[in-house]
Amino acid sequence: MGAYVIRRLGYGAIVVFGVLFLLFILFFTVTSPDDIARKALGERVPPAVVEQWKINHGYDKPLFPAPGQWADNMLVEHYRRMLTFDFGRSDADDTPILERIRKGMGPSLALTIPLFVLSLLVAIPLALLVAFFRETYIDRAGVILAVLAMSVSVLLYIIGAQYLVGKVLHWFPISGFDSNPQVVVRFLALPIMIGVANGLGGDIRFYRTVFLEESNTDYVRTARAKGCGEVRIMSRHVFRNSLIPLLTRIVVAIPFLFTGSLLLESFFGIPGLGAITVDAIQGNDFSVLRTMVYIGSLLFVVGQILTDLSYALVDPRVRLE
Amino acid sequence: MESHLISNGIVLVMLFGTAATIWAVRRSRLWSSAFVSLWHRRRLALLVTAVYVGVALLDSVAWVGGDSLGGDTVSLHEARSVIDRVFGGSQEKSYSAPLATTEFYGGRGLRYPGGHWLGTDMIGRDVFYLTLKGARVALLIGGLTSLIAIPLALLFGISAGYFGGRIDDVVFFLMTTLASMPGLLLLIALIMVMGKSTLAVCVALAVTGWVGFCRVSRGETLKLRELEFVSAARALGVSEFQILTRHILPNLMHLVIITFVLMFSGLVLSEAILSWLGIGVDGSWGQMIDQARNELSRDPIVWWNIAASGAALFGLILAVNFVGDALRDVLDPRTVKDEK
Amino acid sequence: MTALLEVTELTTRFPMAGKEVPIVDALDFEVGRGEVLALVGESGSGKSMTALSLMRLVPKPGRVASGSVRLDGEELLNLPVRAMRRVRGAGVAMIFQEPMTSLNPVMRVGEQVVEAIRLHERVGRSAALDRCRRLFEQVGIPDAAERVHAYPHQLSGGLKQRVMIAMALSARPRLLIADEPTTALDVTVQAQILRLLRDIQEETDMSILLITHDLGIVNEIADRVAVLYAGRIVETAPRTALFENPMHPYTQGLLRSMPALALSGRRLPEIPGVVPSPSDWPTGCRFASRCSKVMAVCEGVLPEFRVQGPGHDVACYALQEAASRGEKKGVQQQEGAS
Amino acid sequence: MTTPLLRVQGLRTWFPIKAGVFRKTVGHVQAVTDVDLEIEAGSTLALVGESGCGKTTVGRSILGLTPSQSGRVEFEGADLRGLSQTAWRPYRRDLQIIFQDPMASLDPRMRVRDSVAEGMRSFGLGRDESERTERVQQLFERVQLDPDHIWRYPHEFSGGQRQRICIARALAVEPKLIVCDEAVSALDVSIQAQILNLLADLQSELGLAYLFITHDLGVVRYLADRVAVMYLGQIVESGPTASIFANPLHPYTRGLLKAVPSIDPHRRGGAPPVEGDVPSPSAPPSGCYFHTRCSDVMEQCRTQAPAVYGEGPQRARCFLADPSGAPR
Amino acid sequence: MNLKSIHSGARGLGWIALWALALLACNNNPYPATEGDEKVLYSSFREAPRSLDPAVAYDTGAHAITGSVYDTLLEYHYLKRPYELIPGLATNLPSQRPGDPGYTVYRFDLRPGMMYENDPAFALDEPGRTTREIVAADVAFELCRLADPAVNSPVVEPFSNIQGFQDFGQALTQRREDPAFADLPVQDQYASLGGISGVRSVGDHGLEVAVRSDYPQIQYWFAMPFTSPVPWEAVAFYDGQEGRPRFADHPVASGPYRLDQYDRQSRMVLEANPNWYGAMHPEWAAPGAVYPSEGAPGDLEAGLLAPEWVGQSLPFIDRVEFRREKESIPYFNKFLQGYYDAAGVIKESFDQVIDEGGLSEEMAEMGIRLEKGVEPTIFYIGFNLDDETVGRPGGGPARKLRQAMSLVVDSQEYTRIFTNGRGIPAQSPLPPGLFGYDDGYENPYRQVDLERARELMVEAGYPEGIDPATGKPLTLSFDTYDTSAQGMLQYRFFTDAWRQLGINVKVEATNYNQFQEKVRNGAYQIFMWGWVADYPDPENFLFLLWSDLARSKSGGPNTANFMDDRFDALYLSMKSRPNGPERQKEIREMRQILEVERPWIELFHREDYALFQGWLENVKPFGMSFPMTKYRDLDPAARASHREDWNQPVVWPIWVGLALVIVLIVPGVVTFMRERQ
Repeated sequence: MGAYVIRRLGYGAIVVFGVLFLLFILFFTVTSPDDIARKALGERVPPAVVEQWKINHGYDKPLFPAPGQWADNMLVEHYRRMLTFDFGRSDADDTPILERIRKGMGPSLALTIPLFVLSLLVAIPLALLVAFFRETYIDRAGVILAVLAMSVSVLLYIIGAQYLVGKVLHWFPISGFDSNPQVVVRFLALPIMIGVANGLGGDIRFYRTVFLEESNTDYVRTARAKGCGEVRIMSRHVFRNSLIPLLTRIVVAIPFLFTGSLLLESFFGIPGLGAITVDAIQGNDFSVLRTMVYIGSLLFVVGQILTDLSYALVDPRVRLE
Repeated sequence: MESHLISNGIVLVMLFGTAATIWAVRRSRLWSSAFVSLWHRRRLALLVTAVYVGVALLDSVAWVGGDSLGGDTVSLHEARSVIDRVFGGSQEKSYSAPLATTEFYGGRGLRYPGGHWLGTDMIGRDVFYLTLKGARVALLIGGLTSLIAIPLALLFGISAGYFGGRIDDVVFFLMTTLASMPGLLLLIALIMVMGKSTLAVCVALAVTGWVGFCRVSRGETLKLRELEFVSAARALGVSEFQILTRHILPNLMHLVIITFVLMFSGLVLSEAILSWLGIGVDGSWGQMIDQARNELSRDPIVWWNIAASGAALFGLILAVNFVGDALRDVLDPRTVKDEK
Repeated sequence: MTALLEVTELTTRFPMAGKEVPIVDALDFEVGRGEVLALVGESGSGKSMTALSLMRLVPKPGRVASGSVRLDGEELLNLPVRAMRRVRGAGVAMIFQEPMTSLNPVMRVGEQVVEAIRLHERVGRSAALDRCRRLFEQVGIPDAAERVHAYPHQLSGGLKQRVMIAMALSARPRLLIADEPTTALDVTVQAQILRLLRDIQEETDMSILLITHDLGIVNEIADRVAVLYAGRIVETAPRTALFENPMHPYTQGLLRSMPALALSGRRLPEIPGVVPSPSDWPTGCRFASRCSKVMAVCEGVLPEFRVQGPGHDVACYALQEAASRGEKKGVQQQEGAS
Repeated sequence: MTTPLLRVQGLRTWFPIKAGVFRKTVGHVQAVTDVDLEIEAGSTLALVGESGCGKTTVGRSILGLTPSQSGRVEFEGADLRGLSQTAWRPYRRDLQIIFQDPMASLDPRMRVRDSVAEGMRSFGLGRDESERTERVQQLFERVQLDPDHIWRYPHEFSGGQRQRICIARALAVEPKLIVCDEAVSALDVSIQAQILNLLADLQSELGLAYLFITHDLGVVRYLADRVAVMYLGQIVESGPTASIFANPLHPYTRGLLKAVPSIDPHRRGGAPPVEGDVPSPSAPPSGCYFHTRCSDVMEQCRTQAPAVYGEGPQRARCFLADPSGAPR
Repeated sequence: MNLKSIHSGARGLGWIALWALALLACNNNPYPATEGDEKVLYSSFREAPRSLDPAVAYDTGAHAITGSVYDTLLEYHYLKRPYELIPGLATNLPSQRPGDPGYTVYRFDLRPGMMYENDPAFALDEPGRTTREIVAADVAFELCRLADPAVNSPVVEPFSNIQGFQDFGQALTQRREDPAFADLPVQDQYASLGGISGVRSVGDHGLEVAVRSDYPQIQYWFAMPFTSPVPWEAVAFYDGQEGRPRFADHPVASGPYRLDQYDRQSRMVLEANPNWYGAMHPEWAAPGAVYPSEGAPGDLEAGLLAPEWVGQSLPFIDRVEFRREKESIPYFNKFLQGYYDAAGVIKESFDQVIDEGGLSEEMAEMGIRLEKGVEPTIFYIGFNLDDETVGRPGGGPARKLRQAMSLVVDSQEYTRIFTNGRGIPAQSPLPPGLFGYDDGYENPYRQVDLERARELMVEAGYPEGIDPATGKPLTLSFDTYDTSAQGMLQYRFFTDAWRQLGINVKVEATNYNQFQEKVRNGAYQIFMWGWVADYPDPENFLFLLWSDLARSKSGGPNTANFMDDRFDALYLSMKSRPNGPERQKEIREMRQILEVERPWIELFHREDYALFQGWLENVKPFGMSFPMTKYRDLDPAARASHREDWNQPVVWPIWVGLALVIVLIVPGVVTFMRERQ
């Protein structure tokens, strides 16, 4: 177990190194620092200011290590800063990125955690229900509805719901955010509903397949033969075994709760990390975008490790060796 | 070379390819029976898909010449597709509702009263025409990306799965690294860095999209490699290359097709999101939805633009999803075995 | 006294190639109290489906189409779902061919047995666990006290099958259906399990319906044998009668083609051809196409059962023909048997 | 003394078990340990054992399909062990294999004609495709299949027919030795008899040698000239079929023979001849591997590994077989 | 396990119940609680200001904050038009006297006794201190900061007219090469250089600034936050180190409001500054601290001079809440729901709001008011005159080509489609309301004339648009970094027009970096740009075409690279001339040059339609980006009652939905049960 975790972490670290290298190639060698500086400062600034800005933001060094320059170059600097979580300041507005991330995490989590939990609470029982009624018209209708739901672009969901629920029915504010607990639910209700609805089709279909796969197994037949009822079979035998494939989908998603949702946050004006990312994209803020990709990758690697470890929890056959 | 000639050439190649595929499918009982049962299960979805493909093809065959369109002199010298010639050219000045005779705002008369089945957009272009044009873009995004991603994934997946060892380590590392990066962000970063063009979007989508299928094909190859017919082939002195091409690859073909279909819908949907971020492909439905987004809040509401593009997108994805579902059932060797 | 299990005209159909095909076709048989009946047949003969039909566990889209299954006189086929659930496990228990997959991989084996106990009896968890331990000892699981906490993958195939048997015994069933219980096991372990089944049967006096393709196993354990071919029973006989005097051409062929009986270097007597697929079963005798004694009448209508000896019924026109030609043959056969 | 067609000496195939942070090899699954075999041309050697005893690995290692660590695999005097795939190629024609699972041993996406012709193509047998097709048809007739069916796909055949196709595929390159890896185990009794007969016919006609890997002693008795019994990766007893069946030396062989259910209605087995389960091949017991289950276990069995004893054709890896007189 | 699963099930149910409760308790009010007696103004922002440093902040968004937080020496009169300067922190408008040759000295006098807002930064000055008096040296300090290259102020160019301004900046750069000097606090650096030579503080409250005589426009700059007094303590203290924010994020100022909360992602809050001179010294009745008693004609009728406000102390509103609204539609909808107090008319809702140039009935019933005004702006399409095909090197034919292209772009149609007709078709760079604007002038090349344009194409050597060099339609590129769907539609409008001439203009939409790269390399042909005036003087528009500021020459804002000697001469002469017939004549001649040369295709001057809720009082649109919040007033009670009226949730769909679910599910369950028996 211990050895496994260490090895897994080690591999994770190698992957993170790879990710960082890719980021370096993308953001430093393909885009020149001068462009970034001019974009941030405007076109009229004298070259001296650009140089100063590049020094402030750490864009002033040679790109790659060269003899005698092994440490003092952007590649090494990039690794050093990313690995020590010293993300520096935004290219666009000079704010410290780490602080922005810290501020954005709260709203993001406020959106994603209920969204995540609610998705599971809605999709899994519905999928169990559909699987329970397999080969009946509920099942068929469920599958068709799921495919229908999957075929709608998320943009349409958001636009439609904002229009209907927000503008016509006056149920919730159309958009916005306030961390005051009194009102936060008001703002989050609609994006969460849309998020759940958007994922529901795919989730139900996936979970249903898993449940059906499990309910065709021999041990389910054994359970029936010893007199188990269908509900008990579904909840005790099928569900617990389905956890193994489900975990891959679920646990990996957990770290990404931190990074929020790009679309929901920016459409609904929730100042989370997703919105920050979209701002960075639209404002060509490379340092923020770079950091977000890095954090996303880091979280993914963590999620992978968590998934692997969680297998050991639900599946006694898995010994982490 | 002129781009329309390339496009015509591609259409020609595609038609030949389709003919060849049909011929091959008809020869192979395995595939033809799969197709027959697919046809029985999803006749409507297949027909709908065929209509989309047909429109896209009609929009890809283009030539120079003919009359000018509504005073647009440049168009005389440009290659215009069949769709352009039949449906294009009825330009108005601004919005008009479906089949309206006057402009939506202000009520000025139209140049083609009642001639716009789905109305016109902000600068007076016929929405039906734009919707038809979107089919080609959607298929281009889905098709081109798959054409890049799937062979790449197969190459890496098969060699990793079959040869194992160092090759597997390298491919696996590459896969994990790419998979670790948040897909959409990587996609955006790639497009921002490569510049915005259809090819750039497709390449970026392919770079982020090949990993999933690579993993699948690697896993399947690992499984196939251990199967006895591969051992038998090796015992018969068949070379590694021939084992790969004659045994492993054909046994992955069903996955290729299923992946192609399922990937397709995902790609077209992600393009819509890219369009929202302003880095989508010109003329796509995603762009139309994005343009039309604000129109929903217009008062009186302009609904036909988003309705047309949304419905076109929905229709294609739905048909493709249904076909994909059925394909999965039809081609999955497990179900094939059950039928036996 | 009536038999414990009476099966009449049991038919189970599956949709196949556009029509509903009877996989199990109008089976008639009985299992007496304390009796071990072996249902023998090759793959595709419908023997497993028969077992599942009795339990009403036929997987969709198949269904039990007609017939009657009576356990202690109680008709099972139209029992309400709830009552049927009570019969499963407590009335009829079942063990399967693959002990690897038949146990829930994520539950401790003890837990699975406890579940079976508590489904049918109101007992506390610890009491049930105690009983589970005793059952484990009874089926010869060494270190039973610890093994109840093991997961299936921690046990060998033989032990898993013992757990399955313990689970089957937990609700004290009147009938145990053992569907190929040793096929997946090694010969040495198979011998252990067969011995165990025989011992348990003797101790508890429950009836066993043994489903197998291996005539050796039949000989080890069965009291009576029913031979199944293509969804139909072709011959039923007491064990010794069947082995000494098989009457149906299929049974005869089956026994003769066993390599264990053949002398080395000689050709094995083989049954030519293959078992027809259920979708194109002939209207007449289903063995007709492979039978060495085939006659014109065989291809018309299914042959009826005729009593050929004490408890020995055979469905074959050739025998009926022989019988109608005189008793001489029967005498000769009896002589040959002695 | 003539060289046998195939001679295996001291073959060892172990699979490493890796663990720890740096995936160091911490042990081995000892699938095959020091196996010696000999097969004369035109004869049949049966390799018998329970599942997991390594008999399949022996077959695959002989053919170079599974890499082995040490020993010699001499075919007509040439050592094949450890050869590269290219160096192996010339011998592939002479050594063929038939697998247990007729479902998995034919490429489901390939017409059976192509599967059968594949070996011919790779060795350049036959002038062109049509000649090969003709040859495939002949082979089909030879294995009692309808030659018109060569263009079908594997799933259109029954299990027995598929096994015939596999035989045809092996025969297509005119081998001298065929490894039959549980070739009839998955078949029904009536079909099994057909295939066994076919194999016997082919042997007498073509002078083939078989390495017959099986767990079914009935089949062994019917088919084999000589038998080798494996337990936990080792050959525990070998000898002519008749003498082994008549007078097994090793307690395991004895147990195995007794465990087979008989179909004599007047003989039912008594107590199970061998108790317990097979130990794990990654941690075999000390001393004699069989001592944990042996009814005749002695003190020295627990600590000392027995050598192969016996004079003449029948030999066993057991102290009881030691003619020098083991202490009792 | 069983128990556990029941528990988790129960917990799940609990969650659902919690959410259901939350939903029932919900309404669409985006604010936590009622604001009580306080007068709170609700406003919004789209993107957080990049910087709140008054020396740097230069966009409308930032001015919404800096304009309220930083007070200036001079201000604009709230009501009077044309715009009139009034004293702010200064006691009077500056007096002028001649200085060194070519320079004029402006003298300002600050009111004594004005204090900064309370801030811990002042502890640097003297421990425990939280505020101090505003002195003239603070203005001088801020002028030094403008000159400091490290501050990177965007307005260095106009301020270079101050005597010694540039020298100061250069000297600073030079001295900073010495690390010892560079490590000094900036205020010490400035002091050791003796400040800018043309800026001198006289005592605590007098300030003299020497400016080149040909730049009288400098006065307008003293009405902008660039010249606000800035305490050196704030700059020194808020350096972004040790958890302290940067000065750019933490203003320390003297205005009517102070920044109370600043969350760039979602929220900014201003609250009335108790230290403001207007609040501390109402007895002064300073012009910038009381509501004006006279206005422009019509203001009295409009109720802007009602007795309840005239002469009253400012500000009326206690707090201003800015919420982030990235998308205009939700923002506008919230305005219609009463949650914002003011809004522009978004084009999507134009037809709902505006009826024949006035407010629609529906809006009028809601009590909403509409205010219109032309902004001092110009939007134009520019040609890169360095380009061979469309520019100077192309000589006469290229000019004809530009003329032809100008002739087919229909501004009227453009504003009708894209701005709902809000905007006046531009005939020249100068917008209405500015000196030099000529109402009767019609630019002959800005009237759509397809025939004439085609003739010009023939004359330019491109008959039917065919480029003789290739035999194909002339292909030009339109460069932009706006890739939004909306942007593409606009460009499409122009390219469609040019296609009528047979010119194939391709829109090259790239990302910002690539666009800037193109501009830097001169690799662009046609672009679209807009300009919003800093101050109401024609110079502020015409300098966009001055050759000294050409992009290719100096990186200046003359992106068209227009260089014309005659135009330059006229420009320099016009710049320093006071408004009068002479100036008018020069401007007219410059217009004449532009008319023929066509460096630009002038599109339109933006017209602002602003909507205000009925409860927001004293509203007069200002045009330029100066927040006039302190003059406004509102009625919270009216707002509360309207909000309640307008936002009753519609509940019936919930019941319909529930019924639908039941109708769908029940038959399924029934069927299933039947099948099982």
